[in-house]
Amino acid sequence: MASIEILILILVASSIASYFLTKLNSFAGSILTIFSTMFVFVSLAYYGFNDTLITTVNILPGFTFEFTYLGAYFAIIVAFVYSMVSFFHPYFVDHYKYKNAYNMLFLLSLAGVLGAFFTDSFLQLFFFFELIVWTTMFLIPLGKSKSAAVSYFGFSAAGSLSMLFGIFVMFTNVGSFNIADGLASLSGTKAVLVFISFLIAGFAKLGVFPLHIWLPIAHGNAPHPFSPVLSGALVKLGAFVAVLALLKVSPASAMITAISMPFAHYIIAILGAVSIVFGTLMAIREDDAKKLLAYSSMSHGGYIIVAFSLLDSVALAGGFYHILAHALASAGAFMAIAAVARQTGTTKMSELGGIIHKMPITYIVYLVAIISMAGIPPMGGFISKWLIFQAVIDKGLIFIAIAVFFGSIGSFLYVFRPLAALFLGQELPQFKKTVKEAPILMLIPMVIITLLNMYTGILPNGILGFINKINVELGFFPLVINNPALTISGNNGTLFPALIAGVFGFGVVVAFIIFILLKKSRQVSLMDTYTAANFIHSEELLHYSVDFYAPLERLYEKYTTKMTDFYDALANKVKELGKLAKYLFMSKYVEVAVFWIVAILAFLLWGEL
Amino acid sequence: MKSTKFTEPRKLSKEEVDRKWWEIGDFFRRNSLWMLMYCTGCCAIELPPAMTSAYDMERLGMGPMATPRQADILLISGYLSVKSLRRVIYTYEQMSEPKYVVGLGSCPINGGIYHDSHAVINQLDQYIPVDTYVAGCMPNTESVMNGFVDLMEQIRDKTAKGWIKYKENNEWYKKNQKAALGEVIIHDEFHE
Amino acid sequence: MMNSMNNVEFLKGLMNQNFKIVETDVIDQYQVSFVLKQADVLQALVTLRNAGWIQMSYLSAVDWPDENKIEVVYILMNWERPVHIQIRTKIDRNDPVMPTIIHIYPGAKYYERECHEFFGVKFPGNPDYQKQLILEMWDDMPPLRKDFDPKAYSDRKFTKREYNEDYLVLSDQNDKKAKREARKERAESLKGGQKI
Amino acid sequence: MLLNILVGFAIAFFGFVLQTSVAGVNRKIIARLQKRYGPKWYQEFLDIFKLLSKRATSHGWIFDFGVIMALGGIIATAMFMPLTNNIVAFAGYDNFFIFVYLIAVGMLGMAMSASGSGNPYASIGVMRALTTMLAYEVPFMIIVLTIINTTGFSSLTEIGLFQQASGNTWFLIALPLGGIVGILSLMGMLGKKPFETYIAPAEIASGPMVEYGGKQLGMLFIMHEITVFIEVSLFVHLFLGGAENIFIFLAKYFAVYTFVNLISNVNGRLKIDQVVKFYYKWPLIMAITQAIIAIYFGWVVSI
Repeated sequence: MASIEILILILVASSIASYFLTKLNSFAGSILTIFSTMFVFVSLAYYGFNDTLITTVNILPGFTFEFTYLGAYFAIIVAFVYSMVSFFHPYFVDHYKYKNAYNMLFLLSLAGVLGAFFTDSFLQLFFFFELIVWTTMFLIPLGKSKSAAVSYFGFSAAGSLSMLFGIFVMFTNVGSFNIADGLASLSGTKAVLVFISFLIAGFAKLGVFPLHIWLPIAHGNAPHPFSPVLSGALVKLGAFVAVLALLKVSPASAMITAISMPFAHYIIAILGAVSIVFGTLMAIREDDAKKLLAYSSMSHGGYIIVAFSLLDSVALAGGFYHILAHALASAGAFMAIAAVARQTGTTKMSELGGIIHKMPITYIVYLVAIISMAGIPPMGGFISKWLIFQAVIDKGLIFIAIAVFFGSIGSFLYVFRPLAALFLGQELPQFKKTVKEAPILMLIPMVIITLLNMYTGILPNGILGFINKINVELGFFPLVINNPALTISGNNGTLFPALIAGVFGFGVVVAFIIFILLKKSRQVSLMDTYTAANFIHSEELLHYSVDFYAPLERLYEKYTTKMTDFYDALANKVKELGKLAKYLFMSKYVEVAVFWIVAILAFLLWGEL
Repeated sequence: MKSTKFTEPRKLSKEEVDRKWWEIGDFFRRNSLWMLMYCTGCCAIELPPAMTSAYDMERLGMGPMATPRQADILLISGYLSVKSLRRVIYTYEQMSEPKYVVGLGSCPINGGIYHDSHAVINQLDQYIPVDTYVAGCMPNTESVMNGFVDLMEQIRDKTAKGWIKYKENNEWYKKNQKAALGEVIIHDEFHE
Repeated sequence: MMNSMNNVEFLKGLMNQNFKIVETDVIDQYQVSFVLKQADVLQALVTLRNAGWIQMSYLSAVDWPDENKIEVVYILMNWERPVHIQIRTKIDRNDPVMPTIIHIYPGAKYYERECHEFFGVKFPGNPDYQKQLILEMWDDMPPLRKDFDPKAYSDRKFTKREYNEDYLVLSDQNDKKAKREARKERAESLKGGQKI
Repeated sequence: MLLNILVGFAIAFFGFVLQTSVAGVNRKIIARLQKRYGPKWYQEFLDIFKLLSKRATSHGWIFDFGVIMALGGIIATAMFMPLTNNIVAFAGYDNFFIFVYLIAVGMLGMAMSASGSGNPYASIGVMRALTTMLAYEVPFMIIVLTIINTTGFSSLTEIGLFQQASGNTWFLIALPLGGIVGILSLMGMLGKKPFETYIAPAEIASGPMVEYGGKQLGMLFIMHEITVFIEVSLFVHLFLGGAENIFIFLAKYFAVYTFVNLISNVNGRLKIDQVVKFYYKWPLIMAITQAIIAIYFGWVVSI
């Protein structure tokens, strides 16, 4: 028996409690964070899967909640990522200036997330949205850079305002703030307006082209334990809003008969495709491991947008599964990087090397996460990418297919880079003594996420069954899954994930037997490598980690700054506008300001009076 | 008359099993010799005809390889200066066992025309074990091919035991190397 | 060519005007050699560098054991006026010291190290002229000095293969001196670029 | 299920034997092309068993683990491969994407192991291999998209049956531009010249394989042979109409591999950026043209 209201209240109460507790003892406060997030996740997952969450409101005035499978799915994923990340807090909060605020804001933002996913009214959705934006905005500057928070807030605010605009347009048209009724009964140009404004909000939150600039800045500079939350959980809010817009609003737009898709949705899919390509190309040339993963989040956001805009039940299921798979993969990868950053103090790949010798478990966690991220079986990412490919191929979307395949192959390139540069290779002398494996409390969530990454890739049918409920709720066909046989049927083929995993295991066993039967190898050190018979004594000279894909980067590096330049120019224009306003209103003479205010008021009220 | 009764097959001892395997391995090894060519001397000019259509080394299963790890034969073609001897020793030690060394030309045998140079060593087998020498300055291509066939026969007869000798008499080799080179592995501003 | 002869004339004028030249040797229209006093060398190099001889092609030495001198040779090149210049100076063989020229030609850093390694010339001012460059772990006198006996070194350092007496073909060691004489004569005869 | 797995393993083993023999025969053919006598046809077997018999050097557990993962992944991929219409281990599950992505596990294992050796040449080789993969995969996938979209199946046997049912209209002919792209991409996949930039023995000392010797190299050779088997069989099933029986399969297989090998032996080697530029120019344009013609206009050449 759990009520959403109770859960939110528990989170708010424990956030206040942890504020004071952390002040007394940061470890105890962090433990409280772990327990409350774990409690919320467990009760959500348990009651959510059994459809017994209670939505009645007894205490909070004015709030109304509604249980939807869509909201529950998102809420469970996000709460899971939150609860896993909270295990990192005991080791990280001490490094931050306002450690009590850190724990408090962390819990408050989870409360906001819960509210946003379970509310039934747009005004409340906006309220919770703002709660998340404001809490996270104060969390991000606790990391490396303050300006990161500014750019995060800028884009988030643009998204929120755009959503607010959409809400008001919808209200004037429909006369109700209710999510389900409101969106369904929209029509005409108002529907187009709402569609666009909601998508702007979704894109800004998801970090999809062209509203992606904040993503690497915020992800790269956020506190290490908060980056997994940002990438694995919070950007999924954008996916939630995008789902509302893409699937519930039907703007009037021409149908493209060749591919049986509305024009508006095709444009959105193209934007998603651009986002995939752009994120991939930028991730390939990034040196900071966290920023690299941030760009990969952008690319995966593109996949999610493509999946939802295809209006196909297979793609839809693929999109929802991708949200889960990417949340797990990106949380795993970011947590592994965070563990490395805690032990070494840097996330720059050019400064690291050979961490595997000291942190093998972290390495395995990262390896499994990137296998899932690259969409290679037997991990979760493969299932979702397979479903999305099915729909893309079935509809014959050539140009989107280019981006989808490019992103899929490109992801091998960029995920391999941290693996090679950061974990593999010679052990650099500065890390030989100081680095050791991450503490056990940090390994627990990482191992859990690794196991889940595998589980989602081997036995996806349980989760796909839940996704089918969402599909039905949204008015689409459920995905054909055969449960005792554990197979999934797409548009043009059948997938048997458990079989793939089993055969892969069999292959590895065979290879292992061959390996073990043969003569034992002679162990040599990593410095004893083929160097064309030259004597090299220092590790840095043999470790190849700078400019890994230089020949490829050279082909496109001229064009990489185009988008940032555009936004810089825009920012300059905004600054100038601000200066003008300042000049007009903030001058020494009060009369001038009063004059302008009166003038503007008069202008605004021109027709009314 | 022999007993027709079932006799327990004689249990092969571990050494014998190993020896059997080793003989099978020798068959593969002598039919697939991969070379790492250390071509610093003039004798290297005899290798292109040996490899291309004139003599076609590939029909013996031989071929060039890129790194010492993959190679079976270390082919020293011509004179070895003191500096390159260090690299040869380093390379030889990187090769995976079993490994063979072939010296081409008279310089690795006795110094050849460089016998009185301060920079060229005179006798390669003092520093690393050499399985086959091909004499001549420079040896013509037939003798190069003949040398390789000799090596194959040595492998078959189990006389190509240079790498075992190097392991067993390692101290002696190390002493010789030290006497000629000082240190094998150097560490200066060009080798950091 | 007119121009190239002018270059030589220009060069001779430049040098004679500023320095006391011990000996000038115009080998051909593209090569001139000046023998200078040791004290003048640095000044001459500075002058020539300013006059356009910006490339330091080589720096080496010649051992003259009979005179008990070592001759240091600088070879310069000008890309505007195609003349190679050799600046030669003889210094004491027992304690050969030559000031460094890395302030004039930074590239000379490695030539000086080589020269020290092979001839034992010291170059104070060059911070690492004593470090090893080409010969790794050399443990004898500089090997290009004439009184260094490579055969003796080789015999001492590298094991020789033992042969039966019958197989040995002993070369006549006395021949060598005559050969050297003949070589010298021939080199003299080739001076100036044409065979007499 | 156990029987299926055994059949699958038999197919993988058959693939290894087949490709190793075909590669040996091809070495002979190339030698004759160059007026040489050439090695024995079973030379590749000798090479592999010799490597397995040697005592290797190892650079730590990730070096060994990567090799095991590479070989395991490739064996697993080959187990899904149909030989003919009937000889297939897991009927119905020989999905095209399994081959493309399960092969990637093997590749990842090899890349990981190579980088784990700590040799910069190996890392450069891996970088080049991944870049080449980024180059050839996109045009190839567009053509495969066209094929799957036309047939409605992503199962290889079904695609083969579809071509046989339509009177042996192979996609190599039915989609002529696509066929050319398929061959070009196959050359990239097999790492044949001019796209063998990532091996480049004279330049980066055989790239990813630089640190391997002995059993690890032998296992990578086995892996390479099975990979070639998978890629050539993919081509046979996608473009050449599959195979009704094993002899047709063998004939088609041999023809494809020899054809590609002959082309590659009269070519030099491209630089890595030239490889990328090449694939993103003509093959991609051809692939898109073919896809538009076949999907949106429905024009497919038929005999």
